[in-house]
Amino acid sequence: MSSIAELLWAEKYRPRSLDEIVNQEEIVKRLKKFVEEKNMPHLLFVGPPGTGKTTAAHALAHDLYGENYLQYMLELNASDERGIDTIRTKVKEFARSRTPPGVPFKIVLLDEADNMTADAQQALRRLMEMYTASTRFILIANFPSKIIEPIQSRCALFRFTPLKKEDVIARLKWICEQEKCKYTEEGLETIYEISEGDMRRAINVLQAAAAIGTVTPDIVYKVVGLAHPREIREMIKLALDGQFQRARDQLRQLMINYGLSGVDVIKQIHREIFSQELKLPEELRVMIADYAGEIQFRLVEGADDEIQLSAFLAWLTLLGQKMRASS
Amino acid sequence: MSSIAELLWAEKYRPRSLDEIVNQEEIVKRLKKFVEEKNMPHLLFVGPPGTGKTTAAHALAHDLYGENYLQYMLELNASDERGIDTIRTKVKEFARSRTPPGVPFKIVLLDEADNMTADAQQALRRLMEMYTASTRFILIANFPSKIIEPIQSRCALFRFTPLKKEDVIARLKWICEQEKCKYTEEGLETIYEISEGDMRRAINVLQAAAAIGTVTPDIVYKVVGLAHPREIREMIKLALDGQFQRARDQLRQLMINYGLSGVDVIKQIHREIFSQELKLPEELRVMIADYAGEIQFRLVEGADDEIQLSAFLAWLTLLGQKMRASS
Amino acid sequence: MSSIAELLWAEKYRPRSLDEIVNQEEIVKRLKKFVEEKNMPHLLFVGPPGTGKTTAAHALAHDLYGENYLQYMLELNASDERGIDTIRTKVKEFARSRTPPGVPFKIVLLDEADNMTADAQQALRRLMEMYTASTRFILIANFPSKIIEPIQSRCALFRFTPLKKEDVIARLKWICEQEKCKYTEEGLETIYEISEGDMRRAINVLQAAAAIGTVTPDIVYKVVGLAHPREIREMIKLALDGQFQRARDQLRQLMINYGLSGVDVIKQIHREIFSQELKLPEELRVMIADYAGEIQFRLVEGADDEIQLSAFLAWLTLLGQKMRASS
Amino acid sequence: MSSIAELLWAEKYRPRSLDEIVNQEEIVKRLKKFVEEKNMPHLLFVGPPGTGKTTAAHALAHDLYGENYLQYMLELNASDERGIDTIRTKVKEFARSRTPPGVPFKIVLLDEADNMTADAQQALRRLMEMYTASTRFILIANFPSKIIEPIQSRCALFRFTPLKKEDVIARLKWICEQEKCKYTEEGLETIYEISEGDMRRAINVLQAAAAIGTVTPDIVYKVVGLAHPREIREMIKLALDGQFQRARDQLRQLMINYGLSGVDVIKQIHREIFSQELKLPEELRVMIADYAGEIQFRLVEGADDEIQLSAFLAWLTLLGQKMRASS
Amino acid sequence: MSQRIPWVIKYRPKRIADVANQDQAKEKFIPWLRQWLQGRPPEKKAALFYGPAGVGKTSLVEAAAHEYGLELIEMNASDFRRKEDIERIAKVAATQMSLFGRRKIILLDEVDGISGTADRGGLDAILELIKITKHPIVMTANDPWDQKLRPLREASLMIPFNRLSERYVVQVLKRICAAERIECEDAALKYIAQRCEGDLRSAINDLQAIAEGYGKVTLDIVRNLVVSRDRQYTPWEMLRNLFMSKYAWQAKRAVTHTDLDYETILQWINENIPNQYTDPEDVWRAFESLARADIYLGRIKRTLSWDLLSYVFDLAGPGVALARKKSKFRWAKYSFPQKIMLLAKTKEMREIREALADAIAKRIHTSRTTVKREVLPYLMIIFRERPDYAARIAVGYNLTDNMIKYLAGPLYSQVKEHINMLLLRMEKPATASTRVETRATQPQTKNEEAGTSKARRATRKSSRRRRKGGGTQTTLPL
Repeated sequence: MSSIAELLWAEKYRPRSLDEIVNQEEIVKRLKKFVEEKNMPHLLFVGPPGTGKTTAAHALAHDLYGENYLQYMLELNASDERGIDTIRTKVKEFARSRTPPGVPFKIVLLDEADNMTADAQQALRRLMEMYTASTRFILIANFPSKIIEPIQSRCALFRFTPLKKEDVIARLKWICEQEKCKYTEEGLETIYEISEGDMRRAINVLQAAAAIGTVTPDIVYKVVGLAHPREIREMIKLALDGQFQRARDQLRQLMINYGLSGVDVIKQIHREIFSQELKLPEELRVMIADYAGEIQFRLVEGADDEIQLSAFLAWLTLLGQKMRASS
Repeated sequence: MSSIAELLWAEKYRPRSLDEIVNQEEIVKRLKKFVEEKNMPHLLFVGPPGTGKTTAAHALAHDLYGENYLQYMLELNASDERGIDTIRTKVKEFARSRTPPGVPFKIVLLDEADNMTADAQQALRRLMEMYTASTRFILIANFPSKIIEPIQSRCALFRFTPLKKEDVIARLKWICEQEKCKYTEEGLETIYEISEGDMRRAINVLQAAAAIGTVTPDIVYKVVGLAHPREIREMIKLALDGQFQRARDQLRQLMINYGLSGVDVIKQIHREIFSQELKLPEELRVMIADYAGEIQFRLVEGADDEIQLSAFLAWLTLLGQKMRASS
Repeated sequence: MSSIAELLWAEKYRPRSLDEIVNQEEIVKRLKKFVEEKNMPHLLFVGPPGTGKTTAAHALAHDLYGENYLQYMLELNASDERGIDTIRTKVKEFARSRTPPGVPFKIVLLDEADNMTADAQQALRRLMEMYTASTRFILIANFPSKIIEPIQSRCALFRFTPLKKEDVIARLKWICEQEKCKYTEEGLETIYEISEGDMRRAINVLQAAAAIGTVTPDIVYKVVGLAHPREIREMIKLALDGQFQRARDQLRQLMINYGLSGVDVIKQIHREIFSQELKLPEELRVMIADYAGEIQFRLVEGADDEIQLSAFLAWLTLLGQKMRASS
Repeated sequence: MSSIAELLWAEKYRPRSLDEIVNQEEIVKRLKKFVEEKNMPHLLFVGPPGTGKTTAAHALAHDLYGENYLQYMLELNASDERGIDTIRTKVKEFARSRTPPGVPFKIVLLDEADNMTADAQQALRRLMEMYTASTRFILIANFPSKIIEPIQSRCALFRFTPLKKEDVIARLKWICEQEKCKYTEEGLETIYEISEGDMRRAINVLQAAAAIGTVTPDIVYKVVGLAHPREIREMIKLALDGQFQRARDQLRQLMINYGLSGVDVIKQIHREIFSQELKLPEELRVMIADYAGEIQFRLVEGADDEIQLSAFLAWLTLLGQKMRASS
Repeated sequence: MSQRIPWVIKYRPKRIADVANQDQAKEKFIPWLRQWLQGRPPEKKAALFYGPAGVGKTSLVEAAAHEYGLELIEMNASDFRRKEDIERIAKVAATQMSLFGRRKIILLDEVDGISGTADRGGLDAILELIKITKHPIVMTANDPWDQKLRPLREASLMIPFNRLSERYVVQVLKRICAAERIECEDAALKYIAQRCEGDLRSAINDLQAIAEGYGKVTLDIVRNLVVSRDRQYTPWEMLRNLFMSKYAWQAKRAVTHTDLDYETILQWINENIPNQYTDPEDVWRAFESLARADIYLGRIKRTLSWDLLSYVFDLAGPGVALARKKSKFRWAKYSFPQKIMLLAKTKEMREIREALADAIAKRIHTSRTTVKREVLPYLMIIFRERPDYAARIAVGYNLTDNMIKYLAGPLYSQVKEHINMLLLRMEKPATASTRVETRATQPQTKNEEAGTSKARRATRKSSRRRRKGGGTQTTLPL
């Protein structure tokens, strides 16, 4: 591997063989069976980003063909290759190339298969059938429902689930030890929360944070360009307490200091509403969640960030008033 | 037909002749008249996707010309180039070519004709008239209003509607008998519901489910990668009962375990709202459906899955509160 | 520089070297380090418009390569160039050109990088890796959250914050002295407020105002085509006082005289509700902010300007009535 | 004066050359420069309706190319053309036609450019660049802020201001003298007030009034009253009286017979509810205006104007009932 | 398969006399053609036939060719009409007939369908062709007012064609039925004629489709085919089931188990909510729900997300059905959607309005929408208050009879009288004022018909005709 791999921890600490994969045990067990038998059906890997789908595919190929496995694997990225025609040409050519010693097939790895149109998927299905003698396809997708039935029914399905908190944190700790960097427990937990079970993202954030100093929550939020949750909560509280203008000032500060877009702010607000740090009657959380959906939609449709977020805070203020009035 | 047809039931059991089409009776009746008379005007088939428009066109041609009907039919679909140039060259050439003896006319089948430019439609309109002695056109469209007036007035209009439940189920049963596979009534009904009146999709699901075992609802949901309706209903009930946070946890579980996208979830919710398993005042069902539609639209426009679904559950919770308050 | 530079003050007084940049001290310090070391990583400049991102990039290149720095810098605008393919071709070509003496790399400046799709950014990332030996990328974006993780983690991040009031005004005063134009303090303050920390915009407005005469608030509002805040406040007051018809006449006047669109008016209203010049109970401000959000959304979705603003004024009138009734 | 053929005065007295334009002196002066130099940039004319934007564009072309200028000018109206594709085709074709002798470019006049979506404007901008060698664009818009920034920055901006009262009245008087028609001062003033600075409207009203008799306020009001369908007021009254079906018949009259669009109807409703002809409690007027805003927004989203307006009438009917019940 | 010839072709007019209902067009066309045949090519070497589809434009040319024994050279929208294609025709056109060859007539059909991109250079080539031709050229167009056709209009004798009357269409259909020995009901033919709105071709196509499908033409069959067919529930049944529903699923079944399409379903419900519900609150609730359904339909159209279709049904079905809270259920009499009927009935009027708006928009340089909103109402006042003055404007804008009818309403005949008087005065030499003449030389206001000398001749003819009381169309010079 080149020096880039050295630079990027996500690359450097990516598992090379199935043995090195520390979670998704069930899946790994099934994949190892294929290595043993030197045979396998077409595979469909589904699951959210960063759950190790591509890694598993590479590790499988590595274990089947050895270090130089890349010569027996054709990696295609659906969003790279424009249209099924390119795919067809490449697969045709690849299928003609020589087969690996000892294993009767080569592998075509198709990333982001759910980004293909239904028509292209139909064509793909035909390709899979045509070259089934000499190749196996591994399709990777986020949402299985976007893969057409006929392909699903031709593939063995593997569902990758988001990594568990302890797994992510254990892995981060291990990397910290390798790289000799300092961290606090809360720092790693914050990374886990932000990365939402996406291991690659978690490692990227860790690396960026470690570059600055000890990995603490503050550093982590700074690195990813998010407001500190505390500040978000303060803003919400100010509004609920009737301090609309101050809440609005806080909002402006956040948007300016962190370079947050309107959608970023709404997402962070959404996350905080459900945090236990924010003392709120359950009912209020619910009402806020409802309205946050409305505002987020308006922003997606192109409405003005400041006006819409002001409206949101204004609404919070009104809500706070009613609440006090009724109690 | 090749072995693929044998493998894919949707292909194997695609109606070849008008007699095999089990629904759209009125349409079939009129089309059969044309076969009898060996004459027909130009035809315009309109209706939503998956209602058998293309199948009917092929079956009609089959009945007119027999097994090898494809040599008397020119088929152009949306993925083919259909600008004004093609119309003037390819279509014209075909229309001008000699009609074999005994064949009253040839057929030009244009799929998704409503996507053609106005220019191309103008050119088409003249061809329809000039070669009307030797050629008939079948145009297929989703929106008739996008077909220019002069063409509409030259065609007999056929409106295809989504397949009815009993028709779909009867067909599935018949296939099960042919293929000697076991099923329960509920299993087939589940297939109908999931496929939303799209026959091809229904047959694909049936085949995938039958490959696993008896076709039961559980198997069907598993095969298509959807949550079990029971779980969806539980989530709805939790929200209506005021247990917003638990409902949200359930939602996350569903999305993670089944790899459901936001639209998947909303569609499943929508299906359950009208189910009798869910005890709800009738009026509420409509209100929930309306809001679900709103949320689905927002998702289609690119809003965030989690925020929007949270908003939906929050709204349900508020609705439940009001309901309890008023009773 | 050509005559355009002379004509446009924003160009004429744009800092040429890092030394001339008077704010963003922290950033300038870090950039000067790069010049000293004659080396740097890829850079990502983020921040609102007019905070000097592009200027800083040019100044950096100037300090690295001298007066003729433009031959070693490729400037691209992500939203101009149609798609990643154009970018790829241009970068490829540029990377082949000769490197500057004494500095081991050339610079690719990519403006509005956050307008690129995620797919295009992925491709960009690969480009950055491929040509890392001979080029450095400076990416410019408004919102860091719209830049994909892998790019962020490959770049050193620089956050540009909106200029402080005193900095902007000091700069404007200095320019006024250079250009010998008259101004009042309030005039410059108005410019600052309108330009919202966007220096380029502030200078443009100053130039346009100075062309007419002494820079006073009245002149400034006229030049930028905004209504005078007083008129906006009058309209709001008329509506709240129950004088709906007169408020609407005022609205029409504003739209006709200043050529304000509905969104323009809503933005100005939004600004005024929080001004201390408008005596309003806090509660009212909040309610108006909430409703303004709704109306702005409708306008963004394409609703009719006049009808929507009339509805807004009607609502204000109702609000005023209720207020008087309750007090 | 001809005793046989007569034209609309708006056409008959439209200035043909820049010299004939009697107001907007500043603008005329700048435009004449272009004629002298036989060169010009792209132009953007903004201002309220009836301030002479289109007239100025024609006069400019006339002065550049002489009497037969229309062969060197392509006139398009964004709200009449069907999408940017039609515009593109027409411009392409036009750009290929021969250029005028002595002037190195032709003119594309695009009226109501602010009715185009942002996407269409982006495409337009590319067109402008593509054909900049042989053509110049004159864009006409009511609101400058609805024209996207990249287009604005490529055009010289001309702001047309509403005509002054004395200018309008002087012009009307002059026409009256030409046409030998009788008038009173108050009559002309009334026309000025009604036409809200829109010269074209003023002349239309004048012509209709003069056709009936001496132009007095009474006659003017009569004309304006006749021009606005009575059905609107009747419709509102019928609905409030509980006669929903008859109200809807009126609505259909308006939409089908008068060809009013949904937005037109809402606009007229707005005008009527605040007119003194309709006896309504003030509060009701305001409520109706508010709801009309809501309905208009739905028109933008919905498919069928009549259904949306029926909902409005149903609401009015309900309102009327409640009103009677409470009194 | 010669007996399979479509009736539109089989019953095509063979003689000029067979082209009925277009007397004025013939009155202009035949003398022009005769000039050609007598070896004196008229000043305008091309004629442009314009008018709605299916009223006999192409037929008249074919009939004339047949009657005078001319060889018909045709080019239409299905042909490429690039510069080089037109030039190919031009070669033929520029040569005199050989000694034995037949005389020719060139038909360029549907010139408004000439494509900007695919037929590059076509229009210029046609202009060139008109200059050099030695044979008559006839062009047809539905909409000749497109700006790009202006040069063609100026170079051509403009000949308008009228929409065919219902009575005439019925006559033709009857004749065909007799010839084909098809049993038919008068009411059925009338129904077909009504629906085709003056387009004879589509009427004949309909007739053939029905006759060949069913062997006879009765009102029942026609109605069934023309309105919606193929349904489990008729619209009436659909409404009954919908409004009787107690449960959401029943109502949903009602709207999904009919083969009306979604847009039509919404129209039926829209029409009948007030027939069914009596309490204003129920009516309002029902309409709110229907309005939501309509919004989903609008969203489907804009985003093509067919997934949303089922929400349309939810709100139009259960939403409307469950809106009833106060009204008692009753047996209501449902009616056919008036909007659909009204739209069909007023189609011609609306077309006239569009044409009028279009003509004026081009002259005062604004959009059709603005003209409809800002100009037509005032014109209408003038036409209904001052017929004499209106007549002069009608002359100034070359308004057709239909347009005048639209503007003047009950005062139509008065306006016409004044126009005739004006025309009489124009026959006297030197009355036309110079002012108007200058206007007329302006390119965009240029009279569609001809230069002034020609105009006068035509005027004389048209006024003579008018004195005889014939004709329904005025194409006025000046």
